[in-house]
Amino acid sequence: MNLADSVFIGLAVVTVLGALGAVAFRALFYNALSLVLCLFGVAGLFIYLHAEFLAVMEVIIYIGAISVAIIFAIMLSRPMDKSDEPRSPSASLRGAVCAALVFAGLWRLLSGARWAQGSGQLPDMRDIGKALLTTDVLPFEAVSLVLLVAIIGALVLSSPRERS
Amino acid sequence: MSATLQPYLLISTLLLCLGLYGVLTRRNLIAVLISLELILNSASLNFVAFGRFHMADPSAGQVFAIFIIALAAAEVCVALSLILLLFRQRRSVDPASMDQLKG
Amino acid sequence: MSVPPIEFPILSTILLCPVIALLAVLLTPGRYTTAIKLVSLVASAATLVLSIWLCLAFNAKDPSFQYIERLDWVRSYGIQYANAVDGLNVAMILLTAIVIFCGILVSWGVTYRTKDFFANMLFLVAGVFGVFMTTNLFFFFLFYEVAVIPMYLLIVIWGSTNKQYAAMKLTLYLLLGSALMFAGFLYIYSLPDARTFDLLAIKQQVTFSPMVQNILYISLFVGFGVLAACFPFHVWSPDGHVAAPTAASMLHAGVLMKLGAFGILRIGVYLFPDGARFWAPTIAVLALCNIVYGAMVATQQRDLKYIIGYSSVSHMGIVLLGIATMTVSGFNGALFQMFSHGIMTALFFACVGFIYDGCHTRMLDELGGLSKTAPRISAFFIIAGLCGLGLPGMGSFVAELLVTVAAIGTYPVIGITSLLALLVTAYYVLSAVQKVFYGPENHHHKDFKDINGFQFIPRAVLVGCLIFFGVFPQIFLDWVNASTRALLGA
Amino acid sequence: MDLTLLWTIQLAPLAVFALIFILPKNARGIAPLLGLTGSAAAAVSALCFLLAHAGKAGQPALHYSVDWLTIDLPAAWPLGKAVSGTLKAGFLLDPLNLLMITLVTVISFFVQLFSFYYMREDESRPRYFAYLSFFSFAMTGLVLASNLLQTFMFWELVGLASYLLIGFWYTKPSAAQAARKAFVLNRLGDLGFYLGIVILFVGLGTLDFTGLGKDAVLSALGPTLAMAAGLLVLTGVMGKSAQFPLHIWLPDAMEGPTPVSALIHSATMVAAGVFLLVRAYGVFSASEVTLEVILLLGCVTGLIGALLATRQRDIKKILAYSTVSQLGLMAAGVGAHAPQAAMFHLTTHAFFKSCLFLTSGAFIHRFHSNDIWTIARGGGRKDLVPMLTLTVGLLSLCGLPPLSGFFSKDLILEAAKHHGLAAFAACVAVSVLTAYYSFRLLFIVLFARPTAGHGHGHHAHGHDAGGHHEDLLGGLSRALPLLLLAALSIYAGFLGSPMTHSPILVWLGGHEAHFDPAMAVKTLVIIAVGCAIAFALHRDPDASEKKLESSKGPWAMLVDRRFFIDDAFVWVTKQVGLRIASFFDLMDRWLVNGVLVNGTSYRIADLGRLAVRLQSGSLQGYLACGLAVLAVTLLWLTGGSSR
Repeated sequence: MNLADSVFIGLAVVTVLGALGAVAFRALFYNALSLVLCLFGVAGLFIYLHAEFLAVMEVIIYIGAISVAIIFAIMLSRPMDKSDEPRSPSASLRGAVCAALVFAGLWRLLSGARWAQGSGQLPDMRDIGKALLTTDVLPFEAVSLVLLVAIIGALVLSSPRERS
Repeated sequence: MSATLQPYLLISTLLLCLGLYGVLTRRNLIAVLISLELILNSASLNFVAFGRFHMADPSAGQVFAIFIIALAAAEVCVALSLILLLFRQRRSVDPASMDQLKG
Repeated sequence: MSVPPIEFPILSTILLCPVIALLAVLLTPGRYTTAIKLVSLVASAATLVLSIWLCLAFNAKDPSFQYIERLDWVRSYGIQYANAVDGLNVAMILLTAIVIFCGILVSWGVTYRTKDFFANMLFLVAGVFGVFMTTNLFFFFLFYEVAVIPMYLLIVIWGSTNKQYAAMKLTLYLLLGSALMFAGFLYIYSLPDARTFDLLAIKQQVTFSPMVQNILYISLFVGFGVLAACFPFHVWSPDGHVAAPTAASMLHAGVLMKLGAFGILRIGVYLFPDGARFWAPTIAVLALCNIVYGAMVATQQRDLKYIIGYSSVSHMGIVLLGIATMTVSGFNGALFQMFSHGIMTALFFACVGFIYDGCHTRMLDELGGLSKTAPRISAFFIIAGLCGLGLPGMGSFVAELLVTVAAIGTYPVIGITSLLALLVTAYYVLSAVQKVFYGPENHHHKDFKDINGFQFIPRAVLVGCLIFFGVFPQIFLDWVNASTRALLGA
Repeated sequence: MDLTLLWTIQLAPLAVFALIFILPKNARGIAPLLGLTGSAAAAVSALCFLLAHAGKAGQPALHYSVDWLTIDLPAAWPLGKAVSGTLKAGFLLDPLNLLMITLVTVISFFVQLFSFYYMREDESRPRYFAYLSFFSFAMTGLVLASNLLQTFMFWELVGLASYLLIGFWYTKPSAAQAARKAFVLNRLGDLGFYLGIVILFVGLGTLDFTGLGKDAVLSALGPTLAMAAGLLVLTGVMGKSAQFPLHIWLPDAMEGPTPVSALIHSATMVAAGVFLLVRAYGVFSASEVTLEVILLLGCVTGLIGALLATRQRDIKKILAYSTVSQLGLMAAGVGAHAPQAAMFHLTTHAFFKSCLFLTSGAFIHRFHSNDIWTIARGGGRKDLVPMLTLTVGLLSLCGLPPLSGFFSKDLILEAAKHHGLAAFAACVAVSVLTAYYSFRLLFIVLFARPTAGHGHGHHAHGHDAGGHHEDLLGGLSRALPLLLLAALSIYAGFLGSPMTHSPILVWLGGHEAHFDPAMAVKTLVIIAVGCAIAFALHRDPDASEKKLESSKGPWAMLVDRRFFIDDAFVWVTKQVGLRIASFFDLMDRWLVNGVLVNGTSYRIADLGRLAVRLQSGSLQGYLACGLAVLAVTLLWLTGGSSR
C-alpha cells in the first residue's frame, strides 16, 4: 500500500466519519462541525479524481459559505438547537432500516453494473471553463438566475417585517 | 485503489444512506438540511467519479458538480430563511409537527 | 314552414355559446356582476335563438343524422368530436336552451358569489348541450361528467337544506351511473369489430349477440336509469332537487334527468334493440313503480320542493313507461314527456324558489293564503301544477296520452294501473295548492313581494311553451316521429 | 260565415279571459263590461247560427276538422290489431249541440249580466269575470267538439273552471276544500272516461262522433268490449253530472258565488254529462247493459238527491240537491231509450234552474243569508221580482202544466213507463219528492212571519255582504236576467209540447210527443200529493223549523249524514289511500333511502375509516415508506437481473 492509497483511505474514513457525525450527534452544532469535516474529506477525494478546481470550490463555497451559513443560523437562533427532541427508538430503527435497505439495493445494483468505457483523458480546468461558456452556457446562466432569485427570496423571507 | 470507480461509489453510497437516515430521523429542520447536504455531496462525488473514469467528455462530470454546488448554495440560502421564518412563527422546527394538511 | 338548411356548423355554435360566455365570465372581475349576468343572458338567448332556428331548419322527414360535424381528436382510439342532430335530440336541445334562458333570468337576483354562480351554470349547460349533441360515446361520457361537477358545486355553495348531504349523494349516484355506462362503452370499444367510440360506426360494424345485447342493455339502462331517477335508484333526485338553488333545480330536474332517458334511447335502444325488447317488461314494471309509488310518496311530503321532487319521479316514470312499450307512440310520448316535464318542473322550481326566497320556508303548514299576497307567482305555480296533473291544453296531457295509449295497448294491466297516478297526482297537487295558496292569509308572510315585470318574463316563457306544445302537439311529433320510427325499425 | 260565427263563439270568451289578465291594474274596472261583451258576442253568434239552421233536421250543419295528433301502435290490446289513427280537432255542429250551444251562451250571458249586480262589491271582480269567460270558452269547446277526445279535453277544462270558481273565495278554507273535492272526484270519474276513450280509439281508430254510431262501435269492439267502453265513458258522466255515488261534490260546490252555481253547477256544466250521454248515444246504446246501468244510476241519483233536498235549510243546498235529482232523472231518460226527452229536459231544466239559482242569489245578496227561514223572516216575500221568479221556477221544477218542466218531465216519465214498472215508480217517487221540497221552500218563504232586525241568520255569509243601495243599473241587472229566464222557462216548454208538434224533439231526431191525458192527470196528482204534504208540514214555518232542528230519528240522521256516502269516500281516502301512501313513504325513507343508499355509503365510510389510519400526516413517515418501497423494488429488480 503506497502513500497515495493510505491517504486515500484516510480521506475516505474522514468523509464517512464526518457524515456519520453530521447525522448522529444530538447537538446541532456538532452536526454542523462534522459536516465541515465530511466536506473536507470530499474535497480531498476530488483531488484524487483530478478535479482540483472542484476541490477548491468545495472548500470555498461549501465549507466557506454554506456550512458557515448553517453554523451562523444555528448560533444566531440559540433556542432552536434545543428543540431537537429525543428521537424515538422506533423512528431511529425505521430510518436505519430504510437507509440500510436503500444501501443494500444500490450496492447490489452498482456492484453488478458494467460501465461504459471512458476516454481516460484527464480533465483540464480550461475545458471546464470552455464548457461552461459554450455547450453549457444555458444551464450556467439559468443557475445564475436561480442564485439571484434565491438571494432575493431569502432576503424577502427573512426580512423581519410583520406579515398579516 | 484510488484509480478505480468502486471505492468512490462505496463512499458516495454511504454518504447517501447516512443522509437518508438523517432526513428520516432528525427532528430539527436544520439537521435535516445538513443531511440533505450529505446527499448532495454524494451526488456530486458520483458525478465527478463517473466523469473521471467512464465518460467521453472529461469535463462534463465536473460541470455538473459545479452546478450542484451552486444550487446547493441557493437551496441552503432559501431553506435557512424558511426555517427561520417557520421557527419565528411556530416556535418549532420539528418536521413531525408539520401535519396541518392532515384531514 | 320551409327554412333553408343552415350552412355553418350550427351545433358547435350552440355549444360554443355557453363556452365563450364562460370564458368571458371568468375573465371578468367578480365585482362587475351586471356585466356577468348580461354576458350569460346574451349567451343563453343566443343558444335559444339558434336552437329555434335549428328546429325550424331541421329536416323532420329525414330519420338519419343531420348537420354532422366531425373532428378527429384521438384518431387511433376512434375518439372524435362528433356532433349530429336527429329527431331525438333536436327537441332536447331546444328544451335545454329554453330552460337555461329562463334559469339565467330567474337567477338574476343571485348576490352571493355571482360570478362563480353564472360560470358554473354556463359550464353545466355546455356539458348538457354536449351530451345531447354528440354521437361519440367517449364525448358522451366526457360531457356527462362535465355536467355533473358544476351541479355539485351549485348545490354545495348556493344550496339549502342539508345541501352537503344532497350534493354528495347526487354526485355519487351520478358517478355510479356514469361508471356503469362507461364500463359498457369500454366493453363495446374492446370488441374486435368495433375499436371505435363512434356511435354510427358501431351500429354499422358490430353485430351483438342476443346475450351480449341483454347484458349491455341492462347495464346501460341502470347507468342511465340512475340519472332518469328510475325506481329504485330515485332517492337522489328529490334530495338533490330540494337542496339545489332555484336555477340549478330547474336545470337539474328540467334537463339533467332527461339526459338519462335520452341516453337510454340514443345509445341503449339504438345499439341494442333486442336487449331493449328483452328487458322491456321489467322496465315497464319499474316505470309503473315510479309512476304510482312516486305519486303516492308525494302525497306524504310536507316540503313543497319534496312534493315536486317526487312528482318528478312519478313523471319520469311516464317517460320510462313510454320507452318500455317499444312502440312509436310510446317513444314519441316519452320524448314529449321529457320535453314538457322539463319545462313544467322548471316552472315549478322557478316558482318555489321565489316563494322560498320570500317566505324563508317551504313547509306546507307554515305557508298559506299566498294567492292573496302574491297572486302572480301563485298563478304560475298553479299552472305548473295543472300541467303536472295532466290538464288538457298543456304539453303533459298529450305526452301522457301518447304514453298511456301505447302502454295500455302493450301492457294492459300496467297501463291501466298507471292511470291511478292521474288521480293521485291531482290529489297531491291540489292539496299543496290548497295549503299554500288558498286559505286565510298568513300574517308571517304579509310583506312577501310578488314577482315584478322582469321576473314575469322567464315564467311566462315557460308557460307559453307548455301551452303552445299542448295545443299544437303535432309540431313536436313531426320533429321526432321519423327518428323514433327509424329507431324501432318500423 | 258559419265558421266565423263558430270561431267567435269559441274564442270570444277566451279573448276576454286573456284580456282581463293583461289589463293594467287601474283599468281592471272594465272587466265586467268586457265579460258581458264577450258573452253577448258569443250568444248573438249562437242565436244567428240557430236561426240560420233551426229546423233542418238530420243533417249536421257543419263539420270542420284539422289533424291534431297522430298515434300509431303495433298490435295493440285489446283487439290485437295495429292501430294507426289521426286524432282530429274541429267543430261538428248538428241540431243537438246547436241547441246546447245556444243554451250555454244565452244562459252564460244572463249570468254575466246578473253577476254585474251580484259581484259589484267584490274587489276581485276582474278575476271573477275572467274565470267566467274561461268557463264559457271551455264549455263551448266541449259542446262544439267534433270528437270524443276533444270533448274530454274541454271536459277537463270546464272542470278546471269549476274548480277555480268554487274556490273563488279561496281564503275561506271550506271553499278551497270544496274546490279540491270537486276536482278530484271529477278526476276519479274521468279516469274511466279516459280509459274508455283509449279503448274506443284502439278499437275504431277514430274518435269522431260521426264514426261513433251504435253499429260501428258494436262491429269494431264486439259486445263485451262495447259494454266496457260504454260503462267506462259513463264513469266520466257520473263525475261530471253528479250521478250516484260521485254526486257528493255538487252540494259542496255551492261554496262558489251563486251566479256560478246557476251557470255551472246547475244549468250547463253538470248537464254536460247528460249532453255527452246523448251525444255519444251510439257508444252507450251499443250495449243494453250500459243503458240499464244508466237507468239504474239515474233513478238512484234522482231518489237520493230528492230525499236529501227535503231536509235542507240552505236555499242553495236545496237547489243543489234538486239539481242532482233532476240530473238523475235526465240520465234515467237516456237509460230508458229517450235521449231526446233527456235533452229536452236538460234544456228546460237549464232555464228554470238557472232562474231559481239567480233568484236565490238575489235573496242571498239582499238578506245576507242562505237560510230559508232567515230569508223568509227577513221579508223575502215582499221582494216581488224574485218572489215571482221563484214561484215560476219552482212550479216549473215540479212540472205544473203549462210550465216547461211539465212537458219535459212528462216525456221522461212516459219513457220510464214504457221501459218498466220499477223505473216508472222511481221516477214518480222523485217527482213527488220534488213537488214536496219545492212547495216546502215556497210555503216557508210565503208563510213566515217577518221579524224586525233581519240579516243575522244561522249561516250568515260574510262574503256575500253588500249594501242595499240599488241604483237603476244595479236594479236592472238584478231583475232583467231573472225575468227573462223565468219567461224562457215558460216558453221553452212549448218547443217540446204536443200543441206545437214538439219541434225540438223532431229536430233532435226524435218523435213528436203525443198528448196523453192520463199522463197529465198523473202529473197533477203527483204535484197535488207533494203540495199537500208540504202544506201539512210547513204551513207554520216556525214549527217546522223547530221540528227540523229537533228530529233525531234514524231517518233524520241518515239524511243529515248524506247517507254516509261522503263518509265512505273519506274513509277510503284516509284509511286506504293515505295509509298506502304513508307506507310507501316509510318504505322510501327507511328501506330505499335508509338501508340501501345510506347503508351502502356508511359501509364505504367504514372502509375509508380503516384507510384513514395510514394517513398519519408525518412527512418523515411518508418518506420512509416511499424509500422502503423504492429499496425493495430495487432489490427485487437487481435480484432478477443477476439471475
